[in-house]
Order: sequence, then structure tokens, then C-alpha cells
Amino acid sequence: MQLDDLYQEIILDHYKHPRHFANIPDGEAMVDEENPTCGDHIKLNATVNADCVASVKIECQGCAICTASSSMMAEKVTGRPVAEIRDLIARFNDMMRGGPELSDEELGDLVALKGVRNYPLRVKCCTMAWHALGAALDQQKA
Amino acid sequence: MQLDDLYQEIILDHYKHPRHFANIPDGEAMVDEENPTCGDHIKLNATVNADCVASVKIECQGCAICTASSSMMAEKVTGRPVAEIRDLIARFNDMMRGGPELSDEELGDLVALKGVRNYPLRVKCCTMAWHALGAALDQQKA
Amino acid sequence: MTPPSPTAIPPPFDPVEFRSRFPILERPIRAGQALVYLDSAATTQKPLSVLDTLRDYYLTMNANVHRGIHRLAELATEHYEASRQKIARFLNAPSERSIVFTRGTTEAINLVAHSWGRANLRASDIVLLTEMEHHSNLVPWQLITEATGARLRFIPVTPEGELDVSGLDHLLDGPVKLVALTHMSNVLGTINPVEHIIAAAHRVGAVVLIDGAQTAPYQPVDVTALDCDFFAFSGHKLMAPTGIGVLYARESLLSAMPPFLGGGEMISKVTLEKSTWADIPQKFEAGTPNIAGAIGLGAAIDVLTALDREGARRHEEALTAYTIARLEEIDGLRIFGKAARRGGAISFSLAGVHPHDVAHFADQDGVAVRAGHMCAQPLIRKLGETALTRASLYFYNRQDDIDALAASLRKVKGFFDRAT
Amino acid sequence: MTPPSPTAIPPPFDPVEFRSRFPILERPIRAGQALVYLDSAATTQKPLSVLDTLRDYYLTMNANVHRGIHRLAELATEHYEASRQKIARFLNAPSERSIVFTRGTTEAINLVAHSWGRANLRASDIVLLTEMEHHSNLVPWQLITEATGARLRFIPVTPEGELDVSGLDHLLDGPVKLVALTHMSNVLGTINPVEHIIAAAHRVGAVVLIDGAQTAPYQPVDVTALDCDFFAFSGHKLMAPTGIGVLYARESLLSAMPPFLGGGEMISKVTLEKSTWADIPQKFEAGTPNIAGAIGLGAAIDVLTALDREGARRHEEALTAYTIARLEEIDGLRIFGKAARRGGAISFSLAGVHPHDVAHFADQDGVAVRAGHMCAQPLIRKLGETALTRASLYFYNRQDDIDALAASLRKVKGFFDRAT
Ligand SMILES: Cc1ncc(COP(=O)(O)O)c(C=O)c1O
Ligand SMILES: Cc1ncc(COP(=O)(O)O)c(C=O)c1O
Repeated sequence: MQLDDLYQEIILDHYKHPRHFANIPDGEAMVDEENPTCGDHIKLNATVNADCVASVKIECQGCAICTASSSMMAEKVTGRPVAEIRDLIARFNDMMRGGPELSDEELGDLVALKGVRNYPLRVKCCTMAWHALGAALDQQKA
Repeated sequence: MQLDDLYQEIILDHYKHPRHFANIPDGEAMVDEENPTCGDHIKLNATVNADCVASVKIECQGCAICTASSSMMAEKVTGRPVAEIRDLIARFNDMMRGGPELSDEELGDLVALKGVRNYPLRVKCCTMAWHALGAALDQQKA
Repeated sequence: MTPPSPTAIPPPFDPVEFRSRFPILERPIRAGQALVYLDSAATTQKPLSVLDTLRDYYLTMNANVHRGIHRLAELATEHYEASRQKIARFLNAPSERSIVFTRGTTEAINLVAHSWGRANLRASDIVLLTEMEHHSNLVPWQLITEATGARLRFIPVTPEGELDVSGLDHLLDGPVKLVALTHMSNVLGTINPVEHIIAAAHRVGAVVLIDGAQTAPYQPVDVTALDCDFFAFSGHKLMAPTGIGVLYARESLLSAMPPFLGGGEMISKVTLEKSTWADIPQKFEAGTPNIAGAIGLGAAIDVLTALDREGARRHEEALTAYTIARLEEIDGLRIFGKAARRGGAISFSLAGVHPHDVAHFADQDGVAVRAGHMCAQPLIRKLGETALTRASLYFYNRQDDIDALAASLRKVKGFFDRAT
Repeated sequence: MTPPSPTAIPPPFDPVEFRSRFPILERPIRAGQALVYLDSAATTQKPLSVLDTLRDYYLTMNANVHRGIHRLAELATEHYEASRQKIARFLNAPSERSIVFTRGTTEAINLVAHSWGRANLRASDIVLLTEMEHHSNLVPWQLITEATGARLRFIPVTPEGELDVSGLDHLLDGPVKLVALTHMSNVLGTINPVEHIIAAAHRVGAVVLIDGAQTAPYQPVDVTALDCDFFAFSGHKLMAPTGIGVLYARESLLSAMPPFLGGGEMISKVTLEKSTWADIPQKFEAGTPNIAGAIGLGAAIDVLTALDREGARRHEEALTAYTIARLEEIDGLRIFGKAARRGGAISFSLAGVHPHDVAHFADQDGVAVRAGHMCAQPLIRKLGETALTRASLYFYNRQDDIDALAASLRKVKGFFDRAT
């Protein structure tokens, strides 16, 4: 079994102990997304302060990949400039779909998610939170 | 070419010189039938007198088999008891679809149509007039 | 393609011989890794005889049906219509005139919703469904009731995963025009008491549609004995090619229904302004049909007809019991659906592991199972879950397959338990 | 199934090599009698590569698409979606999101009629068609205008079998919401000036549907350059399996259209009472699709893409001219359709012999032609006939085929002339 490249320690850790997770009551989520294929479900709220992502709160019912990706993303983006995060979202999603790789340096812990690219049907699990964050940031702008 | 069993002299003769044919103006036909597959078109009127088929008039736009079958049928049934003709219609149609054969004696000239049974896609050409006559006789009853 | 004589008594079902007809099951799914296919409720694998029939069709008789009078058209039409006759016999339908070819169960149900539904449903009429329907027997009725102003009602599901028919009389009270329900749940495996529900529905004058997607492959179906008005199934779930399925409809209903799709084949006389329709079933088969698919479906029906079906069903039943027993030994595994009468669709959760991860791990061992909502979101939600894992069987499965599944499930459980 | 590199320049079209890919054409249709297949406008024969792709799919990757995360489901989904991409490139569509798989042209047009039509047509709106439409592009509009109260208008056909567009401005005057017309007549062979009509229709704000059933197999189609809003074609008419076809639709229209069929795959979130829809194109693909058919269509597109298409088209064009020349030598034979721009569908009458008898005689010589109304009753009637005979060509035909046809026609003519 070649699963160790996918289910690395750090992914399992985030899956078991997700960061920035909270219950978000129905109707109070900025973004409420469902993966129609599998039923993964993400609610996400984000606040912006002085052009930086001030906070991200996520409620996720999903698999290890989906949950870990959400949690790692929330850690990664909190406190960082919105413009930089928008760019990261675009390039991260692109990389997951076969686009250019981001450097390990830039990715930090997210490096652990690179293995998902070998499993096309799981890519959506991994990018769902990122799409949701993008949608939430779009709302902030509007 | 094995076509002689199908296109026998007598069939060609009825095709070229159909009997009991007449123009039937639109709306004056008792039965007006179209074969949706091919566009064959039959209009038919029949009168009954003293429980016998007094007259049959047919307008047919169809192939040699359809035309000859119409013409030979009209000749065959004119002047004969309705009950006998109903029975003939049923058994003739049945024979054409693979049912029991009628005797050559009973068929008379119609014997020439037996060959159509070897060409399943032409059977409808051959039975169309007979269905139309049946429908016309049904109307007489009603 | 000589059809087996229907009167011949088939030899006792031989699972090893039967399995050997499916080359894909003998083919490694990855280098050195056997395929363990446990996703037959989604689609079954195809026996060689069906694949040969398909190829044979294209190599020896490919032509458009019904419209030509050349030899190829004659052959194609003959085989296409022979398949319709096989299906009529397979369902014990009174006549092949009540057999309409569709793409599958979904199109068959939509055909009824659009044609019968628009013609017969009025504002405040009621369509009675159940809480365990596949989306294909739910969404079409949502769309058509929205268009007509009719309303939906649902027969509830018990915690055991059975239909709660105790309140049936109450549910049938009012202007119930149609009852549409699945014969067997694709999630729970439950076989529903359709005979009882059909009789009750007919007493109040409702017509009944049975979604037979899961039963047609599994057990003999007799639409005449069932006395249902509509019965739908998919070819691809009973060893036939994709893209072909069947709607059986009572002849009197079908004759009265307006057309659904318009086009070639389904017409009688066409003018620029107006058309008249062909006789049934052609009225409902607009355009060039899936000719090869229909003939391939006939070949799959031949396989079933020539089988000791009771033996095959008992094989799957025994394997289902074995599966449940083996899975229940696993710590933290919970099976949903405890119906007494059931088929080989077995859904479960595994504590601490999401179904996606379960299915992913299983796949790495070559074991194909399904994870998600299985096109039955309302049911999954009612069960208190967002997703489940499902193993589903067919006649070609064997104990080895189940043992592989159980081993894989223990492995994933262990993996996630360790990582705490 | 490696797709050919789209940039490679194909070798010049070689009719002998091309024909050799179609085993059915080398197989006697009766003992000792070669098949002369001249019915390709009804359906084309299939090359071995398409049949191999079908079989390969079932033997190595058969699974339901989009729903599973096991290896087979991954392979099936990958190939199914790759086929959608091939079709987008084949039509030069801006994105594969505007490619919907259907059973064929007929279902594609009905999809537009039901979904776009019901949502956009109001009483007294006008749908503009032509007098030369196939029933599949006429009857759906009759049904939907009857349901919505909209009206039909028709662009007339000249005695030469071309569209009379001299009155187009007049015909487009009024609340014309849709223009739907065939790109090439399946009876006359006429290739219509769709660019001109599309531009004129867009000037008055109408959307345009092109029935490409006959052109997609024949010449390169560029929906972006055409600027049409909908384009429909059938796989089985371009060497692909039966039961699969395509609707191209402008993305903005497709996104705005309500769903047609309801069921699995086309949903996002489903509750018992209400559902939301998946993104395009899935929103329009309810239920298990014809997976093998779609992948087989991809293989047929590969054949076309790797071909010197201009060379192939010129081969058919030359053969069409040859056919017309040979047929016109025959006494009493009259060809219908004298358009300058035309494809290889050639319809004719033979004085004193009904088309059925013509086709029957031809068939006895192994020559497959069509006889009847060719699903275009209004056109045939306008031409003053009740039925015609049609010979139709594809790239695999050769002069021998035409010579055999001509010989057979002389024979039947002689037979019926003699018998006076
Ligand atoms: C011009 C035209 N439109 C539509 C159709 C219908 O195609 P299908 O029967 O594949 O749906 C055909 C062929 O039959 C055709 O030639
Ligand atoms: C119970 C049930 N109904 C309907 C369907 C839909 O069948 P299809 O996707 O072949 O149209 C399925 C399978 O997906 C099913 O299991």
C-alpha cells in the first residue's frame, strides 16, 4: 500500500485535531458548499481586517483529506494579506489540477497535500475549502 | 435474383392495371391509412348489401406489392358474404405473418402474394389493404 | 445469439462457472493486484456473451431500424424487436407493446413524469413516494409537481430501514393519483412489500410505478402478478451495455399517454403544422434508438433466462449474510438496514473513518466499494449521516471478495485508530 | 486509445486504406454477394478502432462514472470526460462545459425544446423552421409551441431544393425567439447558408439551433465561427456507436436553462421537498449515461481528427458528382435537389417504379438504399411525391458501389418497363 504519501502523519493530525473549526449555525455561514458527488459539506466564515485575513472559521463534514486541507488552510492564511492569499488559492488549486508546483518553502505544512494529486478523484476533497475561502473573500470585497 | 417468386406476372399486371381503383376525394374515405415507415397511403370505401360486400373502391399510392394486393383483394371480395370475408381477412393476415397457410384453391390469384412472406419488411405492404377493408367493414357494422 | 429454450430446466447455479464469464474479474486492477468488485449496485460487469453480441451486431448487421427495406435494416430490426419480446417475457408482460426502450431507469421515470404526469396531475393532487427513493425517483416528481401544482407525500422509513406502512391508509387518503416507489433500496438493500402497497393504491384509484433498478437484476419480476402500472429498470445493472433501459407500462395507460420526445419513428402522419402519432410502443421511441444496446440487453436477458435464477439468488443471499456477519465482527462498524427481506446492497459506517477514506484504502487493496450519498441524500440524512460506505454484490461474487473487504476495513480502521 | 496529436498533419486521404477499417464492408451480405452500403445518411458503419474501444472499455474499466472513488470508476470517468473534451475540440467549442451527451440529435433537440423552450417561449412568440426539416427538428417544436401557445413559421424550399432566403427579413419580422434549421438536408443533400441565417436571426435577437446530424460527419464544424447557439448531432452517423449524441449549447444559455430530466448526477443538494442543480453540463445528464457510447464516440472523433478531412470531403464530393452523373443517364430517373453546395445524400424517383420496389430490387443485388419519406414527410409532399429512393455516401464508398447501384436501377427499370 502506497498510502503513506497521501495519509501522512500531519494530515492525520489535522484530521483528528482540526484547527479553526467551529459550529456554524445554519444560515450564518458566508459560504455553504456541498460536494454533490460524495456529500462532503463545508461551511466557512472569514473576516478581513486592514487587508489581512483576520480570522477563518470552518465547519466541515468530510473525509480526512477534506478536513485536513481545511484545517491547514485556516492556519496558513490567518493574519496574511488578502491579495497574497487570493494568489495562493489560485496557484494551489491550479497545482492540484496538474499545474505548476509551488515551492516547498511557500507551502510549508501544505506540502503534505501534494500527494493528493496522484488521486484525481480526491482532488476535489482537497480543494473544496480553498474554493470556499475564495468565495468568502469575494463577498468581503463586494 | 430470386425476385420472380415475389414479382410474379399477375402481380405486375395488377400493379400496372389495378382493378376497383378510383379517386377518393379527401374526407370521403371510410378508411384513410398511411404506413408511417414508408409513406404508402390507402383510401378505401366499401359498401355492404344483403350481408355481402357490394363494392370496394380503393385509392392507393404504394409499391407494386401494396397496389397489387389491394387490387386482387378488391376483385376477390366483391359480391361475397361479409362473414366469409372477415374470416378471410383474419386468416390471410395471419398467414402473411407466419401463421397457417390457406389452400391454393381458396386463395385463387392471391396465391401469387404468398412469396411476400419471405420478405418480412414487405409484409406490411401486402396486408395494408386488408386491414383497411377490415376497418371499413367494422364501420358498416357500427 | 440463439435464445435458450424457455422451457429447458437450467442446471443448478454454479458460481465458479458463472464468474468465469466475466473476464474483467480475472484481470489485475493494478500490477499484481486482483480486482475485488463490490460495486454492482452502481453497475454490473458484463459477460463475454454480451460483448460478443455487441460486436457481432456491428460487424454483421449494423443499420438503422424500422426505416429500411434492405437486408441489414431487416436484420437489425428483427434483432431489435426480438429483444423487446425477450424483455416482455422476462417481465411476464402481456405483450411487447408495453415495452419501451429508454436510456435507463432515470429516463423511464422521467418519461412517465413528463407524459403521464403532465396529462394527469392537477393542482393539489398527491404523488406518494417513500423516504428511501433514489434521486431518480424523487427529482422527476419534484419537477413535475412544481409544474402542475401537485404535492408530494412520503412513506416513512423505520430505524431498521424498512418502510413504515402502518399509516398507509392515511397516506393514501386524499387525491392520490400516483404512488412511485423503489422495489429494493440501493442503500439499505431492503426489499419493499410492493404487492401490499400496489393493492392499497389501486383501492383508492392511484396508479403505481415501481423502480425496479435493483430488483430486475436480482430476482424474477412478474409485472402481471405484481399488477403494477409502470415498472422501470436499467440494462447496465443487469449485465447489459450502458445507455439502455426499459419502461414497462400497462398498455391502456401507454396508449392514452401523450408523446414525450418528438421526432423520427414516433409519428404516423406529419404536416408542417401538425402530426399524428405512431402506435405504441414506437410513439415513445423518438429518433434512432440505442440499437446495439437494446440487442445487447437481449443477450443479457438471455443469460438470466438460462440461469437457475433461484440458485443464483440464493447464492447472493448467502453471500449477503456472510458479508453482514464478517463486517459486524469489525469494531466500530455499523450496518444500516436490517430488513428481513433484503438484497445484496450493504451500507455501513466505520467509527472515526470517513467513508471516502474507507473507500480509498479499500481501493488501494483492489477492493471497489462506493462511498457517499449513493444518490439518496434524504435517506442518508434521515439515517443521521452525511455519507456511508456501500459494498454491493452480484451473482459473480464469492467469499474471497468479502474476506478481502473485511481485511481492508480492518486495516483502515487500524490505521486511523493508531493515529490519534 | 491514445488520441492523435492535433497538430500533426494527416497523410492525404486514402480511400482504399480508409475503407479497409470497416470489416462489414468486406463481408458478403448474402452467400457470394458483396454488400454495397449506400445508406450512410441513416447510419454509418463502424471502424474496427471504435469497436475495439467499446470492448476495451468493458474489459478493462467498466464502472459507473462520477460517483465512485475506486480505480475502475476513476478510469471510466477519466475516459468519459476525455471524450467530452475531444468533442469540444472537434466542434471548436470554447469549453467542454457546453457539451452535453444525449442519445442522439433527436434527444438533443427535444432537450432544448423542453428546457429552453418551456422557459422562454410565450403565447404568440414565433419559432422559425424550414420546409426541409427532419421530423426530429419539426415535431418537438410542434409539441412545444402547442404547449406554450407559440407559433411556427417556415422558410420555404425552392424547386431546386434550396432554402429561399429572399423573404428572410420578412420571416424574421415579429417576436421570433428561435430559428431552428438543418445544416444539411438528409433528403436533398443541400447544405444551407446557415452563417447568413444565424447572423440575420441574431440581428433580431433570436437564438439559433443548428441540426448538424448530416454535417458533423461530413465537414469540419466550428460552432464558434458559426456563432450558433445550439448545435446537435448523432454519434451513429459519424462512425460511433448507437445511443450517443451531442448537444452543444452556448454556456450562458445552458447555465440559465432549467433542468430537463431529473435524477442522479444532475443534482447538487436534495431534500425530500426540493433540490438544487449541479453545474453545467452535469445538470443536463440525469442518470447513468451511455458511458461506453460516449467513449466510443471519442474514438470515432479520433478517427475524424486524424483524417485529412478536406481530402475525405473531396472524395465524397467527387463521388457525389459521379453518382449524379451515372444516375442521370438512366431513363426516367429524376434527382431531387440540385443545390450548388451539397453533400452525399441523393434522392430520386424512377418513372413507373415505386421506391419500395426500387429498394427491394437493389437489395436483392446487395445494394442498400433507403426508400420512403426519409423522416421528412412535409418536404417529400412539397416535392410532389409520397416517397423517394435515396442513395447516401460516406468516405468509405467507391465508384464500384455507384456502378452497382446504377446497374441495379437499370435492371429494375427494365423489369417494370417490360411488364406492361
Ligand atoms: C438532418 C437530420 N436531423 C435529425 C436526425 C435524427 O437523428 P437521430 O435519429 O440520430 O436522433 C437525422 C437522422 O435521422 C437527420 O438526418
Ligand atoms: C433504486 C435505483 N433507482 C434508480 C437508479 C437510476 O438508474 P440509472 O442511473 O441507470 O438511470 C438506480 C441506480 O443508479 C437505483 O439503484
